[in-house]
Amino acid sequence: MTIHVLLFASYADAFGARRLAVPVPVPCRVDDLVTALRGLPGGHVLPSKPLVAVNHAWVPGDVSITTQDEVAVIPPVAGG
Amino acid sequence: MTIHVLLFASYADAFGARRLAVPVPVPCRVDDLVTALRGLPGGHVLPSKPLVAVNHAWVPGDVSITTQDEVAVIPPVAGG
Amino acid sequence: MRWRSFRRWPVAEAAASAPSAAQSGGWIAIVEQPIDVTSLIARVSDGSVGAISTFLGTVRHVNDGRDVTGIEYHAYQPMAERELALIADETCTASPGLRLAIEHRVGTLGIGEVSVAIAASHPRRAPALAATTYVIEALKRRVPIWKCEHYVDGSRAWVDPTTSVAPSTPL
Amino acid sequence: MRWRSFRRWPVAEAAASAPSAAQSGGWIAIVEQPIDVTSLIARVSDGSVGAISTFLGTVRHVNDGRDVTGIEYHAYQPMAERELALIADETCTASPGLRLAIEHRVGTLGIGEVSVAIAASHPRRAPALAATTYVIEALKRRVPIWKCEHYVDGSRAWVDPTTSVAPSTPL
Repeated sequence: MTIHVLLFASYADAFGARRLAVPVPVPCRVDDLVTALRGLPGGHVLPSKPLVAVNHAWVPGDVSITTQDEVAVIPPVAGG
Repeated sequence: MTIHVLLFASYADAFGARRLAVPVPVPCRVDDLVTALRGLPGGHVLPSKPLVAVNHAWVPGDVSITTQDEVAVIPPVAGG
Repeated sequence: MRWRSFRRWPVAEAAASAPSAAQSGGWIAIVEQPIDVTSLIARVSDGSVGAISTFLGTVRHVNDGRDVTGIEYHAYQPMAERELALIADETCTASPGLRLAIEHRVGTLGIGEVSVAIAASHPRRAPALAATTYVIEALKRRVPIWKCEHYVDGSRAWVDPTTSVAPSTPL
Repeated sequence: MRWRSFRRWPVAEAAASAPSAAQSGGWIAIVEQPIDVTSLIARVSDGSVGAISTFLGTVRHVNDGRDVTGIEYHAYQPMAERELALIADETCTASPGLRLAIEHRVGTLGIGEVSVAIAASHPRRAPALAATTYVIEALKRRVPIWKCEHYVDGSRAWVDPTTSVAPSTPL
């Protein structure tokens, strides 16, 4: 299946996109998505455990995701 | 000699004055002034060790004072 | 101005016996226009309040030794609002009677402009003072906002606090 | 408005290597007119500042369970200014780069009015946040200012913090 991933800031710059269609296995956990993303051009910028949010909430790597979820891979935050 | 003492807030109300001429022995320490003040009408409001400032600085009871000094006997502060 | 009303938090616990007992609650927003600190303070003010603490983050002309001309702030807006609301909820729950207003600006800001403003009020000063510190620390850790610094030499860079030079913090 | 310029504190130590190094300093005043918080913040703001913390004390409509209509603030003005300057000096000395502005109002204030305002700025947030807490605690302990509360029933009383009901301070 395909997960549409939101990207921001340095990650959006590295991948050249703010939204990316990523082919993933079914079922898919957050860690599987990150692995798939790392294989794409720009994927080298991702740390071993990048921050991920599903439906606007921080999630750990073992959470399952579907095409219905809003998934974002998030660079180190720097608000304030 | 006579020390002119500045009074404020509840002490001014108790002594009925914002400035009071107080007869004191010579030499005079802060504690001597407080003892003299306690003997005047309203003097019952003073605690055993009231706050005293000489020339705008907090001082302990054993400091000597003269008629040249600006002496204030100060009720509990409540700024803010 | 494009203020966005996000939510009013429920009262953290039943009002105390006095009819004047303060209620917890707050306001959060991600905004594009300059933050009006006076308005933010007004949001947490009323006759039950004895203390108001505020914190403002402002754009500095130098960071980690490089001369900055401005900062571009970006947010993952719906999640940033959700995280701000969660932080506000936590803070108000921990401190009944607290009122909070938090705004974070996005877009390009010049030197000296306010990027984030937090106002906290309470009948007593200790909870108001503690709240601004709690909120700014949590915001910096958890809210998905990024900043891209623009430098005098024309270059730009995304700020990564996980790799920045550690600041010295006296006092 | 009858602002009174009291003093500018000397730079606490030689400027660091960067030409943009912030300088410590401040402003204190006892004022009779309403305190303008925006102006106070402006006094500690410039391009070297990254964080501004403020504290406002405001008049509550209830204190120790009694309904208040207003508060009369009195100061022993020359000494109050001296103590405020000493507190500011101590705070800036402990925290190089800190800038402080402190105003305390005197006269009769209505419910919700600001009695004291403290603004502290620093390149980094921790010293700015610590400074407002330090200053308000020191001010309440050391500055010769008194308040007389006026109650709904027409009576009035001088507030004595040494005998007041201890406040509960959650968080």
